[in-house]
Amino acid sequence: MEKKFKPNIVGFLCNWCSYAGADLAGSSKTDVDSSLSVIRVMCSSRVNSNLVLSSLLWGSDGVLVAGCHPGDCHYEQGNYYARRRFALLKKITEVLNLEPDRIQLSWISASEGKRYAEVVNKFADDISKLGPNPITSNPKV
Amino acid sequence: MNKNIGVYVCECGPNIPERIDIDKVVKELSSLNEVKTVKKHSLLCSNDGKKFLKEEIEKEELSHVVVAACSPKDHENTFMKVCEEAGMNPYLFQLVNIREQCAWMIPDKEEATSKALKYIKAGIHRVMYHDPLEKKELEIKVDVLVIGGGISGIEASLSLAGPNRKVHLVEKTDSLGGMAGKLSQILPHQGSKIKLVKEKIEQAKNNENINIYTSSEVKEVRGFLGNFEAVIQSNQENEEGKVEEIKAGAVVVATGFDLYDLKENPAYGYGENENIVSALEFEDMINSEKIELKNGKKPKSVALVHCAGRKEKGYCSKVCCLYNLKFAHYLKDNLPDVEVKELYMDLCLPHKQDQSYFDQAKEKGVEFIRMDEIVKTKKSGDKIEVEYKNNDKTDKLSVDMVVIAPAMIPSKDTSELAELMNLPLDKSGFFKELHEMLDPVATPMEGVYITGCALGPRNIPESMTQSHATSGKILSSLIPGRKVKPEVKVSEIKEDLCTGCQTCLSVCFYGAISYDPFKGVSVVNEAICRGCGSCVGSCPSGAIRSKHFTYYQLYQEVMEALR
Amino acid sequence: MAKAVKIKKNVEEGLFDFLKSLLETEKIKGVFTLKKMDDNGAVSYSLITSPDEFKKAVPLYPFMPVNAGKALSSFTLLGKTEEPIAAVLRPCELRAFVELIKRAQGDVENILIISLSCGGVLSLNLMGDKDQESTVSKYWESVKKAEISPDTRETCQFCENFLPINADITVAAVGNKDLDKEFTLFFNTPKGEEFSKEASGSSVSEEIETKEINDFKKKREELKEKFFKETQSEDTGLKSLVNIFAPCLGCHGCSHVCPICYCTLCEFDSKTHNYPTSSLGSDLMVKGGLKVPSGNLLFHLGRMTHMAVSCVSCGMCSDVCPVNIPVATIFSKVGSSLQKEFDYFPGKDIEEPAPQGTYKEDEFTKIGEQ
Amino acid sequence: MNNNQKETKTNPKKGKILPAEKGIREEVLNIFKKALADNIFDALLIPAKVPNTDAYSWILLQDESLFDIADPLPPVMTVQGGRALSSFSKNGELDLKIAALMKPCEIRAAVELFKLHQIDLNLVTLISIDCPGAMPLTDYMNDPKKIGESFKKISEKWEISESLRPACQNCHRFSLMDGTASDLHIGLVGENNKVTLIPNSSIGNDLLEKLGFEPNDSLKEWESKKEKLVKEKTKKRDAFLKEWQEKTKKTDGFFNELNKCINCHNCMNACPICYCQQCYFDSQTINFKPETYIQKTKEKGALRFPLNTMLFHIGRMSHMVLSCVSCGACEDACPVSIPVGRLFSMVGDQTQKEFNYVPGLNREDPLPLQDFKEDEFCEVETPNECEEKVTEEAK
Amino acid sequence: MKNQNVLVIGSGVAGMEASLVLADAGLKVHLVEKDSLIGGQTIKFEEVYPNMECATCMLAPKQQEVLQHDNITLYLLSEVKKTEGSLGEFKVQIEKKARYVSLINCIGCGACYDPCPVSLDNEFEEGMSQKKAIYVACPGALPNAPAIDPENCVRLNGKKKDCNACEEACGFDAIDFTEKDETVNLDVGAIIVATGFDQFDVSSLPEFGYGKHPNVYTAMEFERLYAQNGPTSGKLTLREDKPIKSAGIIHCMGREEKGYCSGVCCMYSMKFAHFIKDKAPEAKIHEFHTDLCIPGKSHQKFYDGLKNKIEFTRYEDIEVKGKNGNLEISYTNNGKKNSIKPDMVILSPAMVPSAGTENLAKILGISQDSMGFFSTQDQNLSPIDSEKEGIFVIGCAEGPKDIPESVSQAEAAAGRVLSFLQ
Repeated sequence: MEKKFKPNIVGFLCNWCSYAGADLAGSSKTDVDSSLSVIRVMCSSRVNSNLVLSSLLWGSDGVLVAGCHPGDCHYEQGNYYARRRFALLKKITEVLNLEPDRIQLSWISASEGKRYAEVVNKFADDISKLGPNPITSNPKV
Repeated sequence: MNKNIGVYVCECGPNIPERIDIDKVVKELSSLNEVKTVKKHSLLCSNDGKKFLKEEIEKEELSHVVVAACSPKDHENTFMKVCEEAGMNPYLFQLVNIREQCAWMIPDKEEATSKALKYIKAGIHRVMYHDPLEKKELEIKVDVLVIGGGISGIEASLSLAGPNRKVHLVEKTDSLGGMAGKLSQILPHQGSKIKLVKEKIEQAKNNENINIYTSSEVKEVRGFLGNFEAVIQSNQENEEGKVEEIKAGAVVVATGFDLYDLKENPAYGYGENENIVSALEFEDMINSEKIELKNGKKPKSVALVHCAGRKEKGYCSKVCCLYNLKFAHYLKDNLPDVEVKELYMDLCLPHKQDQSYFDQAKEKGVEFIRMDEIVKTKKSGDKIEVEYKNNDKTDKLSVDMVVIAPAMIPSKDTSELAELMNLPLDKSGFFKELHEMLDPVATPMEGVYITGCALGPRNIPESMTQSHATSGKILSSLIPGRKVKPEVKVSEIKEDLCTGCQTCLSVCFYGAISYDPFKGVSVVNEAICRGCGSCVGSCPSGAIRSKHFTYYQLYQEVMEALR
Repeated sequence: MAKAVKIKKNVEEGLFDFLKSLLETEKIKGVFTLKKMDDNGAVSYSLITSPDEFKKAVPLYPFMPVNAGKALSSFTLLGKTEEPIAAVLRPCELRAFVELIKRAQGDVENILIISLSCGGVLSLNLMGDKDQESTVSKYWESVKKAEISPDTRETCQFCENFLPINADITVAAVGNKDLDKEFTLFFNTPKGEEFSKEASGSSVSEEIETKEINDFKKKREELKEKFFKETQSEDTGLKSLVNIFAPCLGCHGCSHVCPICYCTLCEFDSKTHNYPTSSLGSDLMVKGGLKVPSGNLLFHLGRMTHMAVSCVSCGMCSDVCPVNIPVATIFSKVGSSLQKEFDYFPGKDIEEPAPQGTYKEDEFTKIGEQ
Repeated sequence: MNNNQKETKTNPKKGKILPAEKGIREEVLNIFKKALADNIFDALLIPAKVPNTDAYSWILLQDESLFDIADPLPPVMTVQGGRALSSFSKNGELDLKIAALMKPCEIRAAVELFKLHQIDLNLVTLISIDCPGAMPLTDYMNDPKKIGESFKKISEKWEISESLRPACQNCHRFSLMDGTASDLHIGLVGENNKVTLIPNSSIGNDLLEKLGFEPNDSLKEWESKKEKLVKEKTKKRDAFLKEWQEKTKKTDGFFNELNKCINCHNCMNACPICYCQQCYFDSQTINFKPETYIQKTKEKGALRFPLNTMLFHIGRMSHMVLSCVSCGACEDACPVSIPVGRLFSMVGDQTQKEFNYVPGLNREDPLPLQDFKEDEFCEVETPNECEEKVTEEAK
Repeated sequence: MKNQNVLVIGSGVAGMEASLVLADAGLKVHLVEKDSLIGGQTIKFEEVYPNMECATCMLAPKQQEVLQHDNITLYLLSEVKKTEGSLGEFKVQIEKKARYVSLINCIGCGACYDPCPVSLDNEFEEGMSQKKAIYVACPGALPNAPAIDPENCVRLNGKKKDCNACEEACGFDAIDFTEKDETVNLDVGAIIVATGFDQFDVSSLPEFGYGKHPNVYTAMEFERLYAQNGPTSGKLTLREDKPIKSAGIIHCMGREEKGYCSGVCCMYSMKFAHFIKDKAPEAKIHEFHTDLCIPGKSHQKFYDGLKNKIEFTRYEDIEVKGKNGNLEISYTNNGKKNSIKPDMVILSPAMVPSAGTENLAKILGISQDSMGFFSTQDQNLSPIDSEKEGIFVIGCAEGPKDIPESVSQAEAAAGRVLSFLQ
């Protein structure tokens, strides 16, 4: 029998909260799904639409953007802007029926190692339910 | 240019091999033609590990280095130092996290190994696009501009001024002292001697390192930590409008507070009757030692009303309860048979000695009455009737004199100054701290500090403390002869792509970006930028890149993830 | 003389099968050619590796959604492809590709170039048209008869360079009456000949330049004269240009699709050409009125100076112009005269430097005299 | 979310109604002739027919004689007015008073560009005009005479004709809105052969004053006619929105619409909101080594060229769609007649609702992406913790 | 004052801030901490009011800075034993207890915990979880390296001389049983005291049933209970692992007894309410307060935000009863008696001087005020100057206060030192 589909997920984590959270998950030896590849950015607001879109269009099965909880941003306001930009992307993908569930925004603080694991595992799980990103194999794109 | 990339995989003792097949990793990486050399080491962060790395870099003449080990939070700096010592540009280095975020979270060894490979390859392709960033150093001025000549401003100036540090103290009225100067006395247990303020003013005046500008206003402030330029305009009648330009390394804002206008809420009946007075007016009475009704008689009964404006403004001003106690004490001490009633909502006595001060007042026979709000204050006969609500039933009391304690509100030119220096305000209209918890006197503008009631209601000792705090921050960052090293991983704007829409200006929290009308492009002030990259995310033209987190660098990581 | 193989199949089918076999025998790893996007007739260039996707390939379909030379250059911008591929290009696309390679914008190594004697392409606004199929078959008729199809692009109608240069393999299409029964493949280069075995047919001794071809060439040359004249409306020179470009929106679509315009940021989009508002006042003084946005003509003339000498007359620019300006005809006209001046034929020889990049001591001696 | 949108009806305005015996166009032009003659402003930006061609363009005119070619209601929208205006009004000071007569969608674009610092509205008086729509550019270019004629008829009857540009057929914002966009509005839908001047700002007011007009005529007539038309067109628009939401719901619906795209970027270059001198998706799309492309090709079976066509469209969308004014310029400019204008208009409608933002309605409203509220969009975050709030609101 | 060394006692948020400011100024700072980790009480808090910011995230960068700063020498498990001299020339003696784990070699992998045979209550977690004799206080503690508790380590207390479970498990020979306590002598120019506070012992008030009823919590216990890195890793439950349906939070524990208001209890009590509401929206929460002391510009807003979500009652008189595990709070509110039956009771105790204060006061030769805190020159408007020039008292060592005030005082102390030096 052919083995279970293992998605390719890109995760942009903000340096101050989410990345630290991921580290904590590790140092407290929590199992985390390996289908997410972490990319460190200084702030979730650094992630512009192009990063998310081109990841998707070049075949990533899911994109996670994670930052500090609203109000906790190391740069005070960054994640609020990030949230707006994300809201826009989400809506567009929704309207265009481009599987909006493949992009996700999550707030994960430095102390939330457990939450990090939960979020990632859940997301990875949802994505593998969704199956491979159709765009990857879509010759029109 | 041909890149010599070296990859070093750290075993971190047993930690990483437990879950990752290091030899497989090394073997596979060696097959890449991008890399010059791949080696493993048992513990790179140990002293001999660092030594080994340094020698490797020199021996192999590496231009770029990738280390696969722990989280950058642990040892990025460690290894960057090593690279630097080995004569390499430290920014041509990439630390790949295969411990926390790989070995320690992926139970299956095979998976973990391939993941580690992914990450390391990403690191290799990323590092190829790294730029050799250079640390800059900027000369600094150590003088300080202090705005506001109240007790906070004075105290700050006094603790800042020194043999090789001038302080420019700007006060918009014609005399120093501010609100504290108007007080009859400061709370006994917080220094009964009113002289204190006067002394401080004298000290300031006699300190040759403090230039005092009274009846003057700050018209413009430009620059950043270590290099501010300010324009001070004098309003003294003889030199009306005369402007002076000064340079400073830091700015302290100590513009204090104003008092809630009691007329705003008719319930207090303020202004309707001469025997209804505000706390400040009562202070004057004490100063002139004439506690009298308008008819010249001494009051037989006085009501002290707390919390005027608390509900309206939505915050507790923290000090009113105490100075009302002070009034009570004064009345009891000077008019022995006077009847004192305090009308309060919540007694706010947050300092260790406050309670005892309250207890003493009680002993002296001061009557404390809880209320939810004042309903009406009106004249009835030759008395004044105060009608108040206490959990849903209203009550009355009538006295000869009513003293009302108004809330502290932002001083009126706060917003103007905020505009001028592009400092944020909080919901209540006071200046906003950079971080309410950990940076209570700093602002988003590095080098600009705020002290005293400009930040919100607080008592005099607290204000003084904050003034010392500002001087602490300044003295430790502006040291004569020292240079400031601005953040290196900042944003930069490619002028020929910028279309001048100034979106980046509006999203930059630190005011690090300005618009150059001549070139028609936005410009980053690297001395101010903190490198969060919010502007990068906001620029539709892709004209901005955040150094060390450029699109290409991140994209290499993405592509690896998708391989 | 080049090796020639006659294949007893409809030309489209035949070429399709030939490419298919190349793909299946993995002689090449991918085919770069036109592919149907849907049933509404939309086609686009694609690099195809899966035989399944290749079913939708239509190598000779008479449309040019983008100049394939430009497309290939974006593919090989960072260096040659390691895995060999075959690419089907029209002669002008091939010339464009060569011009781009000269400018370090692409690499031909490991690419098997297949081209054809070209009957032209239909103008893009016919794409997705309801009677597209009938137009296409009409087109093929005219190709067989070596006639100029009125549905093709203006530049195609007067294109006399419809025989490919530098192609490894050439499909002889124009003037072959039995095109739907048989056609000939010419293997012009050693590289091409390696693949001749895959062509299931009998080798013949033919020349591509037949009488039909030469007559066809003449016809087109005549038409060219005619078109070039037309662009010269009664009052000649700048005035006429002003009128021709009057409808221009300044969308710069022409430069965007032009294979020779390879700049990432066109000078005329850049800051170089946005002027201080205050300059308006004086301009108004002089003229009493200004066309807004200004500078459209400057753009076209400027672009001309940049690329006309390398213009391959593919006609993309005319096709994308939303206001039907005969951009291509004008550029082609200017281009061909320039190319005569410089004795330069764009896309002929990869080794030959682009005119802007070289000089001869003894040229243009008149200029600057007295 | 951004609730700067002024929903409140401003109290009934008054205006000045002028007779137009010589026809509406003539009358409108007369007003401006007078304004220029009296130096109320120094130059007027207005559509004009290019002499001895059928082409239309914008002209910034000062010289009276040029009024002969000016046309307030051209049959086509050549360059989007916002774009035209920004082409000269963003680089610093100007000692001329300029007025611009533009369609409402162009005014809205101008306001968006103003927020993006691509237009300095302090230099320009914006005058909007009731817009009967325009004809598809290509149709007109193919047969100027015929199309020109039929446009005349359509515009006189204010008919929502099938032969108008789709954007115009579906446009419910063809007239003055309750916002601070234009300074003066010229109402035409009112009584036949009457021109109604409606001041919409202090500038507009003293413009009328200087022209010697007392704005004290009632606007009932105009408003009722306008409302009626707005209703009809809103109905049409809703139908269109619905249809297109369905279209994109289908798998690949969006991609299929763009099958024909040849990546010429005309849509972007015609778009008034796309003000970048170089598009992000030209400058920042990565070039890969051929191997990478081949690898990607193997994943897909076939890789479409030109590359990044879809990235361009979605990306451009993510940049400008919140400001899309549904002017249809993109669709006019598309050489392969992709209904790109309708596509973006529909997405714009959806996203703008999400942000409670109407592009070009008010000059004061901050651009959604330059602004934020601390408590908003809780729902976009996963796992989201706003159920509590939601339920509370429900109560 | 020529001596450019400064002694900072206590590595809580105040101590760290003071150290950093001074160290940045180029002074040499000796930071003495009696515990095995730095961060003080604040790192125990999951969130801090009024912005409900995550304290760990907030402080981690500061802690890292302290650990990595070239100008800061850190003495963990250490206490000041002797001081003499005056401003500019203090002589200090520090006793540094052995950690038995080398901070240089240890990389904090944690391999050594499991093998250790000894389990103890973890006082850092208010005894709500177990630790081994070799331990870190909590996940994410910094420095990220364990210490060995010599009283309980069977190897060190001699119960099982040959036990070397941890030593074997360690891959970095970081364990060193031979390490000895040492005495360090320092010359410093100034001393900053930041020894923080303790919690008023509520078990001294039997009428609130603390210790008697399992579900009566102290504030600090509750802080840990809901901390992500705490004993239940953030799972909010009663002792018998049942969800919380209702809770009563009682303010001003020990205010009468101590004779002062701590100024922060009202806020953190409301923080608890806010937090429970967050985790269990349906839970009924009841705050029992006397006077609400919520000074500061943003605090009342926090209160206003909560008012409609939870019950606030002003009590004159209150006690907690319990019959077979069921709790009951009975109280009088202006004259009327009343009662509720919550699942959980949280007592918000006053802040009191930290245990060692009296002793340290002697060592430093400065006095305590009537309440037992270090007394300062408050009447001269300099609330951080002890009566001995050159010795400063900051943070809660000087009296109850919140984080911002402590930080201000820390920076202020640094400021005073630095302006001495000018």
